[in-house]
Amino acid sequence: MSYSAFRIFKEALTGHKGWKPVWRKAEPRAQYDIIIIGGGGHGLATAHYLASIFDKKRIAVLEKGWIGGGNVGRNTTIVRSNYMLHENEGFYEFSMKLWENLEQDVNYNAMVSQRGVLNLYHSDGQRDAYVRRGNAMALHGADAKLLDTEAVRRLYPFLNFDDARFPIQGGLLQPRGGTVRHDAVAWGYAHAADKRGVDIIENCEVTGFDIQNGQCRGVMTSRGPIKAKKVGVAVAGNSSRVMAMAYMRLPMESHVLQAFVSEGLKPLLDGVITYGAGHFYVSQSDKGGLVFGGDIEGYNSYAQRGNMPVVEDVCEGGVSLMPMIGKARLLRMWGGIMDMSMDGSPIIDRTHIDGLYFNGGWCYGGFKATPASGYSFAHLLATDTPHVTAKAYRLDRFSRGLMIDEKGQGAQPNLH
Amino acid sequence: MSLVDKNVPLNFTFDGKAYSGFEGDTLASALLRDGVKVVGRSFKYHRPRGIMGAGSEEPNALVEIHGRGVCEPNRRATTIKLFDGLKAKSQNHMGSRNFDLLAVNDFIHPFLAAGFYYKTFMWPEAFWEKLYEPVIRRAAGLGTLTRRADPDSYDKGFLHCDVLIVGAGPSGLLTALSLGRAGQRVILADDDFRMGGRLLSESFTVNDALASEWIGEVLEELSEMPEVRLMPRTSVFGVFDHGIYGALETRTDAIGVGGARQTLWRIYAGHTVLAAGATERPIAFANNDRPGIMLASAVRSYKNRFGIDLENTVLITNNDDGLRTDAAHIIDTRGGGYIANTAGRKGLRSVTLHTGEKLTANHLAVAGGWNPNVHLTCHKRGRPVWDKALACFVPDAATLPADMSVIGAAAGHFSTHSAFADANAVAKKLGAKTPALPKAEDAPIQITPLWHIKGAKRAWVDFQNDVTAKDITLAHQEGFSSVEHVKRYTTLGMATDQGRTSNVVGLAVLADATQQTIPQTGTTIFRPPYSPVPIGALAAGHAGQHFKPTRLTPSHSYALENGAAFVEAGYWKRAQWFARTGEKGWRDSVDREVIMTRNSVGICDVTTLGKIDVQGRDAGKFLNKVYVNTFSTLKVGKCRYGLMLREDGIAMDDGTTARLSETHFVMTTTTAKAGPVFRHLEFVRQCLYPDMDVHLISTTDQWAQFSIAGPNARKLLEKIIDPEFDISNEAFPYMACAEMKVCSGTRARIFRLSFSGELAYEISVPARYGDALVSELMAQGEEFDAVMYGTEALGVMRIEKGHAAGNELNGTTTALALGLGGFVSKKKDCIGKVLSKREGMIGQDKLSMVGFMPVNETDKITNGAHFFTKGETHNAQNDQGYMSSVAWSPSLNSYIGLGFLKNGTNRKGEVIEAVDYMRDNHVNLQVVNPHFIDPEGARLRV
Amino acid sequence: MIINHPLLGPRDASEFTYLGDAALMLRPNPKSDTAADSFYSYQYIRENTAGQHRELWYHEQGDRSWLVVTRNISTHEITKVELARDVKRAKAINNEAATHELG
Amino acid sequence: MSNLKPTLPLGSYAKQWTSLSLQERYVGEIVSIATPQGREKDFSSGFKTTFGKPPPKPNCYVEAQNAQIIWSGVGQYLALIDGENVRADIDIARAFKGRAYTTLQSDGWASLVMSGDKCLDVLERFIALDLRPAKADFAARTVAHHIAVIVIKLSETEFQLLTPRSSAHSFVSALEHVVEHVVQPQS
Repeated sequence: MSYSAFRIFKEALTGHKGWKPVWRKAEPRAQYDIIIIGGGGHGLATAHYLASIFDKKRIAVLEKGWIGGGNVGRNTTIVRSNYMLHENEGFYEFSMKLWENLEQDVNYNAMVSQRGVLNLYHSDGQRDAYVRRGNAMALHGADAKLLDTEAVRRLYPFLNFDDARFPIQGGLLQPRGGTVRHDAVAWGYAHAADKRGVDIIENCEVTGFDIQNGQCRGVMTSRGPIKAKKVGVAVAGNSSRVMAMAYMRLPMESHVLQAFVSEGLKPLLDGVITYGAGHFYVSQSDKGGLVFGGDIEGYNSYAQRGNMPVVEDVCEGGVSLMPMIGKARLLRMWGGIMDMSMDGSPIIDRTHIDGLYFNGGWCYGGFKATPASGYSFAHLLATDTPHVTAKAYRLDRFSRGLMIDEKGQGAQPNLH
Repeated sequence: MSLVDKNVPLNFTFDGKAYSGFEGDTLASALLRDGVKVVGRSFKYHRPRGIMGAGSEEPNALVEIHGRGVCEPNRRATTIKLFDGLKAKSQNHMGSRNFDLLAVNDFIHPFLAAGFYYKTFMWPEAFWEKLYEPVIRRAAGLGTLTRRADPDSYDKGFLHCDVLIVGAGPSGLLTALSLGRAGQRVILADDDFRMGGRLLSESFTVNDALASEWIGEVLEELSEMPEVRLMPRTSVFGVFDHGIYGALETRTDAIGVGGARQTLWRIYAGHTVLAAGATERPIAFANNDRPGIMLASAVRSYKNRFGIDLENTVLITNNDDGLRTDAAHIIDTRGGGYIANTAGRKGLRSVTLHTGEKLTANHLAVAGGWNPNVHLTCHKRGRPVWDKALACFVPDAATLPADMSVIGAAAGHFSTHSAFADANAVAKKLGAKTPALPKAEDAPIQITPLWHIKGAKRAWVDFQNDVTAKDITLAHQEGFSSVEHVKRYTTLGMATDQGRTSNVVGLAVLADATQQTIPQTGTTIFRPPYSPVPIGALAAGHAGQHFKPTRLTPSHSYALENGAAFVEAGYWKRAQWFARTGEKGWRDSVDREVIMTRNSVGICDVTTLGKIDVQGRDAGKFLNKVYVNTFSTLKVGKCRYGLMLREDGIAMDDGTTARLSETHFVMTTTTAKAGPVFRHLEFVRQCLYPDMDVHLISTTDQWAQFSIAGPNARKLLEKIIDPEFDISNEAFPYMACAEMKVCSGTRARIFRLSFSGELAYEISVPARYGDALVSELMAQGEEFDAVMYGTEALGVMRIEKGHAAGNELNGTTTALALGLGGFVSKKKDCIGKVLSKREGMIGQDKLSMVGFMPVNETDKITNGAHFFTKGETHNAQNDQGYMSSVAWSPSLNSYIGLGFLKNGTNRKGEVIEAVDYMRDNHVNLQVVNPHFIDPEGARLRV
Repeated sequence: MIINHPLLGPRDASEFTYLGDAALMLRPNPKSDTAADSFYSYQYIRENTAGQHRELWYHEQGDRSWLVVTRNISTHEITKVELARDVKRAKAINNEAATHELG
Repeated sequence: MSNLKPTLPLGSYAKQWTSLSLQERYVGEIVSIATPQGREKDFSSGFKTTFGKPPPKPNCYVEAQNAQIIWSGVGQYLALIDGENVRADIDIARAFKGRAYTTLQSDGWASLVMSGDKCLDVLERFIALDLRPAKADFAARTVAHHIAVIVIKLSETEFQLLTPRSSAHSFVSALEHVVEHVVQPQS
């Protein structure tokens, strides 16, 4: 079914009786050409691009629970393409371009809202690193502007300019950055993929791989075995668990990242702000809640929840940057499991098992990558060659010494 | 008989109008007593709303508290303890609360059904940010946050107890009493300002007397027990790992009156007894959201606790408990009665029954049954289970944290008698003797659930977010059948009340739509916090300058008095430069400091560099493991530069290490890496080589350390060094170190080190003498025109000298890239050596550090620029590297830079392009040796 | 979280700094022919199994001990806390054994 | 003697509230003493000879003549020694006959003493340690407001706090903030 203003008007007058499910409740078939494990943003996007760009048929997405229940539904909704290393910037800028056309592509309003992402700096060293980053962005055709203190003050006069432990010296602004209504991304991709015949199968947990002679021939699931020519895994947060069923160990740890939302407030904050002297970033949702977050908890975890020290650390950052939010109240907090890779960058690659493909290691940057990740993974699954923007995301880059380490922290995932 | 003190009147204003209430009132009770009906507006349709509950479950009566020029938005009027001078305002309206222009939304509601925005506003593409979204954003949101700093101050603290009891109703009080008598450390917390729980709101008796008498006796005894801490107005909002609970204690609702407005407690409990009671839920029927329609339990609270008789009350109930409410007319749905509609936009006027009969009513009490407050049992992902007989979710023993017990109504044991019985059982389990059970009512639960009276009109489920029963069925129709999908699609339960009154009703409506039972349909998980927590309280004590500690150097006072500008270096404040009168900008000062140092002598406080005492018989062997070069062979009385790698082969830190004796080394680290390096060394010592005899102690704060650099450095140092010590070039050559005495017997360590490239020493004295030493050095240096120099001049000189610093040791560079490949010992293993040989980290095409000078001498070099081979297109594929450090060199009269260039070592002399879009500065640079000054190192050896 | 320090008793986890899998104590033999491979695995590959996890915590704001904490990373329940040096001494006959297993 | 004037980290800070006082206390010298690996017995006897007592257990300190010695880590102790002697580390190493590694730490710490009935009410708003059941010889290192602190119980109403010199001013201002929420300024 297609959505339009006219359709809403018509349905409103006829008691909304004509609306159909956004995606079908598909039943698993015995065999597919391509199976995607994971009905999150990345998996559904992969299915959508496989069907729409690469013209593939007989595709299924297997989801152990309900679609969009993983990290696509539990993040802080920020999209941006402001990376320093070329291996990342090309990919994320590709993603940004796909975001900019997403709604028209999937016929679903995911509220892509480009109100700007501002990264603040508080020292000469940070400024210089942002200049290097801004220049890298420019070289990929992305937009970046270096702001001084006064320019930041004009944008956000209520930040702490007078009594800050680490005074704001300026910021790197990406005007095209912004936020996207996260749940709607999953629903939108599901809607579009479904229209092209992709089977989206919920409550279908993969319990094993059917691997014979180094070749993956399908999967075992809670709803029976399903054969497939190719299997793509897109289960970030649970990558190690799923790949262990193929006897693979990954360069990855699972960590928990908490996110927070305040009670609803009248409009206050237009874009996204990232604090350079504390663990705090914030935006305001269309409903009025301040959506904010900080650093990962720092210890391995598969529990989707965190602890007090990080909550306090994030709020300390928030109050020191925006003293007025002392009077706003934290309404809800939740945790998501991050695939923290060993260099802070993702992996989109074939595995040593024929027919088994892997997409993961998104750390806490997976949401903004959703379209490009789906597109690149679809490219890899369809053509067996990496997409041009995702060529560096290889599994063997660690053994070869080709790490993509934006933060320069080395092989310690909790520092990325 | 009420619990407000009519002898203590309190004056307050609401929307500017003066009212008065009494001590013991909440804002809600005082407004009700004064006949205020409309208190606020709903989120989406801007419907007029009144007061629905009497506690923290209130979804409607949200107000702002004003004071000291700011407001606290979204406060439930039912939890604000009335105080004299309170200024409250209604919120979420355009116009006044009685005439809200946005109420137009209520009349076009068919177009605003659940999820309508996902299906439109997509065309034209550019209109979203410019037109549609701003309109939506303006209409959304609830209260307003003042754009001014929060004037309040907060505390944060830590409490420890054997048993934390959450909720001071009958079960909590009795448990506390038994445990307290047994001498256990008990914390009894309740979010109400008065302890007693539901007993305060009902007309029950305990031991055949008024319940309030029993409460009074228990509280009196508890308050005299030293190991029992009574914490009223304390909301236990979150359950965390290992028995840690988050709690918020509120001292006052007044803003900016001094002291801590609230205290955030981290409670460490051996065991927790959840006695949090239960919350009554409404029933969904047509226009069930009008001002005057209230929970039956709230009607009883206002009557019994606050002494307010709500006139013209009709009751609708599906259970016996509701029948406790005084009402002129009772609709018991178990007898087939129900409500078809209500009327009265700004205050209930009438109720239409299923028979068509219209009852005049100003208040409607709704009793839909009770939901145990199981929230805290879910924070660690426990899942409550459905109890069919009670028609509610109760805690599931199987998923309950092992250190938590749930008693009383929170466990689904609703009568006062069963609450007491639970209390005694849990106290016994926790090892306490228990008193005889107080005599109390023991009414059974008689309920026939009724969730939703279907009809054509809207029936509210989530009052605050304006989610109606129809929205839920529409979501189901569109395929959103998982309860999580429904929540996200309709926003059910996502408002500031976190679905306290709406979740179960919503689930029931969904169960009906999916033709399933409630437990089949699912449950929702409750996340912290139980009640919203001010961000200011969570950040207590860390606002403004207190965000992070400040570390001061020994010369801080001297620097303050001598015109220093300061720069943040981690937590340190370091002097950046010392301005003198007549200097027009920082460059003037920095240039002068560099020139005077290079011409004569300069002094710089380098205390911030990490200093680590490494002692032990295996200290040399240990340093061989952590440094790429060899230290075991270093002679006593000598220093050596050391480079340290991470195990992945990337440079981690560098510095000099001195050998003071066979078993004693002093290591220096960079300022930024002092902490991480110490941790790394301890890892190597304890986790890799625990049998080595090595001890580590940080001495960063112990020693005040100054660099004395320049051609006259020795002459200056000789003036203060005690005469028995010889620091001539022969006796104390470059890289020598020794313990000596200065200024008539002051213990000092002298290191002949140079970061600037000049003849230089570093002198360290116990920090107690640091302030005096810097003054003494400057006084003695007067004849040489000695200067203090700051971090900027330090930076200029190290760039002139071509030393890598933090900008180069950026976590991605190898020893090779830094031009330090030659330091790596071929004879021994060290941390990082094996992995530094991977193919991607070696080879000619890799980045290596070189120097840069502008071809056109007037051109400026900017840091962060990217390099391109001359004539090649500026794009990502052609990128040749980046600039990492830049300075104006007063010695060379030119900008100079250090940067990383592909195959840089072999490109000296080449002219490349440096491209900086951020500062719009594209210049031609010549690739040069990074050692701009004295590459042979002659000066530092004189 | 609370870490029950074997010498100091229960301490809030915020006194500690986390490193990762306790297998990081088993640095491979740099002289072995397979050093390149074993160092790659040692440094980059993690079991990351949901369930019991032996991991290294450093008591940075305390006694500077490195601890091996056995914690269930699905529930965060801690069942054992040991001094890392004791664990290393007990297990490591050869300090630089080219093994990936611990305990 | 040195012609350089020594300064205390907090410039002899002292402040009084109605029922609580906070003041910098000069502790003489502080020396870190570490046990050489494999020579634990020698070390113990050296300790006994030097201080006349066996070393303290974890979380504890011992009072010796002219000194207070705190357990600071495995095989490590922190000795607070009366009187000024900037070579105390060397002298102690000598007293141990080389059976100990010593490091001068006197200047690394600022020392404060908090006295009054409300000490515990202040400290529970400042550090996470459970001090109410603490024994008379309690001493432990922890963190407050991101700053390291060694807490030494002197009596039920008196605690000594050691905190690193460079951040001592921040430490005091954070502590004062809490104190002023608990007790009233002296009028």
